[in-house]
Amino acid sequence: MFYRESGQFKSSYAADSAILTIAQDRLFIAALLALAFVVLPGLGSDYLLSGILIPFLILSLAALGLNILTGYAGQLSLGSAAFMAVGAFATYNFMLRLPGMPLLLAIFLGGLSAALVGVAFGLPSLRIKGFYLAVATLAAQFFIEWVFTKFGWFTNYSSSGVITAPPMQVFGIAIDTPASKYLLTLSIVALMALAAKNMARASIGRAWMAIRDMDVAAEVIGIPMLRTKLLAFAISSFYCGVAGALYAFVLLGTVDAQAFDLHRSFQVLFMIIVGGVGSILGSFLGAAFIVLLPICLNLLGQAFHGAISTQFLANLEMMLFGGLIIFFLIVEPHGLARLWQIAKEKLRVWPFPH
Amino acid sequence: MKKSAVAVSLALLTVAGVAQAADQFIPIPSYRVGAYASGGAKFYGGMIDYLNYVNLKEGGVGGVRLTYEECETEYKNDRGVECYERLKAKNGGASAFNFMSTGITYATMDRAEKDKIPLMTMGFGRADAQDGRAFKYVFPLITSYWSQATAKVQFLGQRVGGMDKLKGKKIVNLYHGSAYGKETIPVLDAMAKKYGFELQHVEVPAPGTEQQSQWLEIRRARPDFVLLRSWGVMTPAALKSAQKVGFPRENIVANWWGGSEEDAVAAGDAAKGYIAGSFALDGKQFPLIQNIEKTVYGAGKGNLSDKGFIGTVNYNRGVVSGILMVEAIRAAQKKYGAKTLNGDQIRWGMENLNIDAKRQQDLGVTDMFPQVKTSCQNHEGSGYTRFMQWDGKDWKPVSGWIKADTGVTLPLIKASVDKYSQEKSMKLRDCAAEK
Amino acid sequence: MEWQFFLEVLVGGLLAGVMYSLVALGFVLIYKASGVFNFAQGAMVLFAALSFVSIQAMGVPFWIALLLTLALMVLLGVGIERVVLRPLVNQPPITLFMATIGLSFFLEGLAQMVWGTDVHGLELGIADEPFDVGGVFISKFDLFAAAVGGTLVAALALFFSKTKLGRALRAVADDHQAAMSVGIPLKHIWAIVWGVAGFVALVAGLLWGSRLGVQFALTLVVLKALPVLILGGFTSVPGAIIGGLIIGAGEKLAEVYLGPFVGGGIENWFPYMLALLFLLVRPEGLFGEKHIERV
Amino acid sequence: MNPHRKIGDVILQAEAISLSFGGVKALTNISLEVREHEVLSIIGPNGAGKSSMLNVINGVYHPQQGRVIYRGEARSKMRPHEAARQGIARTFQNIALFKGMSVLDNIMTGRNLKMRSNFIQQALYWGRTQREEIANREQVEKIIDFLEIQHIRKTPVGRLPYGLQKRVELARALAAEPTLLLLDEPMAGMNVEEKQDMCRFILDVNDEFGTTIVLIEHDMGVVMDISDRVVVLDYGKKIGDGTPDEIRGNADVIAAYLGTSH
Repeated sequence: MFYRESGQFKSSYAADSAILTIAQDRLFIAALLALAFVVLPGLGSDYLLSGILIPFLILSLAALGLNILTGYAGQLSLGSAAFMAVGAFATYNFMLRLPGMPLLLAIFLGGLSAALVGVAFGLPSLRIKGFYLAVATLAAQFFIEWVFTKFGWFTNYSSSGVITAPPMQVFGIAIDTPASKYLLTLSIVALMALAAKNMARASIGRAWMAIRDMDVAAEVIGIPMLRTKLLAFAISSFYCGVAGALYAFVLLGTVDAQAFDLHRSFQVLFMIIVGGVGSILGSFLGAAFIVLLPICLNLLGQAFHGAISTQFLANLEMMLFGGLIIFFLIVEPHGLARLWQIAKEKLRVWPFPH
Repeated sequence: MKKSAVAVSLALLTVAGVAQAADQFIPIPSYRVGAYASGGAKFYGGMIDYLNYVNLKEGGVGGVRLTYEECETEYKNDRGVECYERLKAKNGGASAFNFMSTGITYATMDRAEKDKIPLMTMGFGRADAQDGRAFKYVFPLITSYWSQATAKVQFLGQRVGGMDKLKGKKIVNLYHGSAYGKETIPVLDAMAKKYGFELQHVEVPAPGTEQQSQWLEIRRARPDFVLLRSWGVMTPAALKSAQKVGFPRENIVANWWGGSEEDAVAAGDAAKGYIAGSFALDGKQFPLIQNIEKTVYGAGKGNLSDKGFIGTVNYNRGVVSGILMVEAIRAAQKKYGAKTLNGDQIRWGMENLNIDAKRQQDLGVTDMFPQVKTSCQNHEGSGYTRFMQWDGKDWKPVSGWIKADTGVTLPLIKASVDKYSQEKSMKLRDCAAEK
Repeated sequence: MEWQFFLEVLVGGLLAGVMYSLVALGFVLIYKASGVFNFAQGAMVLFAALSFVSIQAMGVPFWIALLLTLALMVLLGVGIERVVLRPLVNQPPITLFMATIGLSFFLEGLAQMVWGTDVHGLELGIADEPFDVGGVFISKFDLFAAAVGGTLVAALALFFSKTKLGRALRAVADDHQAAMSVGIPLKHIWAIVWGVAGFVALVAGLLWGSRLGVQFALTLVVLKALPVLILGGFTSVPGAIIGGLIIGAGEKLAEVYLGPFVGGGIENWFPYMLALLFLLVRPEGLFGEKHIERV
Repeated sequence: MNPHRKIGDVILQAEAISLSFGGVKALTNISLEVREHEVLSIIGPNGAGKSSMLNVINGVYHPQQGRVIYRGEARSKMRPHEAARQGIARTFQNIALFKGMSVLDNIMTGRNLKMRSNFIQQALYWGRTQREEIANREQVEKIIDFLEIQHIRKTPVGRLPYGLQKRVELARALAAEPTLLLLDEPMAGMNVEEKQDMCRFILDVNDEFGTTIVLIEHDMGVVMDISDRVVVLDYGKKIGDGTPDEIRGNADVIAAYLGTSH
């Protein structure tokens, strides 16, 4: 009833290709942004900000990166965490070795380094496809992890192989409270999400999807395979690299290469599959699902504290987590983003059933 | 639905209200699922049992009841951070965290410093953190990785009949291919230089399920001893591979991560004779352990799902962790009074621990772990390690408590602390001024 | 002396490769018949091994415990088909892949909930003392494992090529319609394949379990199987074994002879790089079916 | 008559093309010419090598022997996207639309070559990118009007019936504003009405835009109606080349179509 597009006419192609074409959607997003940027930093507890929202946002960014590569360009990758690691370690070294380098520039350069490495490991994608490529990206995962563990230079010869974030500031503002860290993360993630959405609806996005859906036809229509695929690898890795830098600097502060192990790569992959392959929104929904669900289950489990053995509960949580993934896939194989879309379509015609 | 939710929260509130008199909250960031669950379940079981024991026996510490809440970390850094944030301000504020994970400890160090909550890294974590001037809120109590590494070499010295006999001997350091595994390389190098033995580092790629090539290399190198710096599944895999190439297990010495029943049992017969370091002895011979079984399990409040695990290595480690936690609270109460204390006050308590022989006897844990005396600068408080041998069924001590070679560790700690404080652009605490 | 050492590394690598093949085989079976990349294979290995030792710990004799576990694994296979796969039939491969990831969480939780988190030792009664063949040490246990692996592969290869059911299974991979025309309902075939994969998981679980102890880390052996899988091709049973031999020997030789130049510890990524280089030449793997694109 | 209809010079020459797949010969020593503005049909029984010929022309396959000269330039090993850049567009025998995208996006993809903004500009979606998107959208809307598919603009192509999908594929090819358009069985599987529509579109394209068209078709009636010239292939060999009338009288062709081999 309230969610209607009747009476909202688009009078230009620009309006028709806008990100949000319905006024109610624009209102909703505006409210969400206001909540995220204004209300939460003021009212959110430390736990909410740095225990839940910051990791959620950072992993959303990584999922976004992988979604560009896998969801849009159709190149399955199991090496996202490796590119996150490159971003983190590169950022650390830029800040360490070039004193006075601004944090944002260092993060940007970190992302760029990840992009370069991504391109190198993207080259085989020209010949190798599908699960073969996925397993081949594992080469990147293990190799990069090994490099950062093996060569002390990357960690400034730290005896324990960890890198530690120096004091951080952006435009003279110290980034040292949960709220300031949250705002920094949120700003970067929001801007990069917007950029991703823009690319997705412009010619590069169409080129990626074309290659994903039918590579031969895409090439025949004039899309250069090599450049388009490598661009997807580069941009995807850039996103992952920035996410990695934020993960190391803003979320943890001190990190070793094992924080970016294969499990992290899988975690990011779960996010986009559960959230929705080829959907910007899906990256966020998936990250929310994968990050928040175990926490919710654990909190729920605590309610039974004392009544049931903690051992039993902890394993039950894990089973439920797996079971829910399967359940959601059966309900909607195209991910949570599609569910959201269906819900919106239903809402549009509500209260009529069709 | 809503109604029942309200009812539940009301019930929870009243329960909390009853216990409100004065509580001291101890967060339990446990791991009971996943790869390390077998150790985690016993360790945190032991810790929780000790807290309950203190509550049942003495009604808490100085009349202040101990409360706790668990949070599942799955041994993952991000989950650990979430648990830290979840529990740090609960129920009047967290006393101290013991994550039993180097990774999570690193990930929460900055936060703990800011929130003024101590991190107990008993036996693990950052070795240089024993310098309390740089790491005010980190406590690698009893023994750090570096201390253990020097103790291992000294133990080998005892085996060959004196440190001077190590000269010319060949030792392989077989380490886990990770930051954790590489951590003791500089210390061992320094020991090799000091005592003139030949040292070869061999890396096992993580997680260490396959060690064929490494052990073939070892067989070719024909070392006198292998120092094992292992982790999880790497331990049994190493022992099995050693058997395969015919390397005597009694010449393999691991650090304490390889020294629980889980590590040895998994390797079956291949583990017989193998030696590992320890900072908390296993067994039920200690009066305290017997009392816990009687009191806590007698009251039906035991945390373990299987009573049979009482007295296992990991269980006893958990109890020791509980003891150190409670003793820190006691010490802090002496200074600040018997009331709910905040993390910074507990930190003071942890910096002023003094668990001497007398105290150990009172607690009923004589010789279960070395005496601990901490200070502002010394957050380790002991540095002793003891070595145990697996006889196929049980761990048997084969050495006394061996003190760390501080002549080797201290300069390394100093160098590392200097670099750390420089990277963080921070100033060291002045311990003399804090008295 | 040096050639002896070389031989030892080579033989050790080949035998280790067979152990990898055992795990890879489970993947191949399921991928071949249902096009599913079964991420839960590691969890199945853990589940099988843990069930076996736990049943044995109750005092059940070896062979009966083995049969009971086998029954359990087949039951599990049927259950997976019924609850997870059937509702997802005709979904894109990535969705099915994700479903198996969910499955692996479920199985890992289930295994530890039912049988506990404790680590168990497992002795198959083959003492792992080395064999001395002219100065070259060969592990008895590894020989035994290789024999088991070889038998299994031979049996499966025969099964696929000689029996009606096996041919039907092969047909499923190519064409679901064709399989139906053989007269075996698709769902039965899937249940059977998952059951057989469960059996392979049990064998792998027992052999790996007696090597590493039966514990959660058994799920990690999958990492060793993946490069074998790429190299051998996702759909080839002999490919799994040949791939295993190449990867096993390749990684050990590389670790011993190339490792020292870069500081060692290269065994984790080397097999993947090897497989990657290999794929650049043959994108469909050693024995994978070549896919010619037609437009 | 429309001035464009006047058939011009040869723009594409295939010279002695031979192509085989692992020993199986698909094309043997085939030469043919395509003239500007003409409609050339390639016919022949199944497996005659018709699609292979199109694939050789736009670089999907690379022949083992022979060469293709396009606008006076001989090329070897040209990639399909380079062919597209030179103004060759095509449709496929088995529809090759981008299934995950809407009709509009599919057709917009045909305009990708016309867009010059780089990915950074696109990420900002400002200035050039926005101007380009709108300008190209206008062009695409013209094609949508032309092919009468306005009502399905926002529909995902996977949900469309076969006939409409074929039309969308044609739209995508037209969006590239090709000088040479290759159509692989554009009317296969259509009913009579749909075929009539499609014939009309093809002739209109040829008329209005002066586009040269090479098409493969099985329906002889259609072929004879709309073609300026017809090339006949059989077992990878050329057996006829001429106007529809000439082909109708060609003995080899009659034998191939009516002969005992089929």
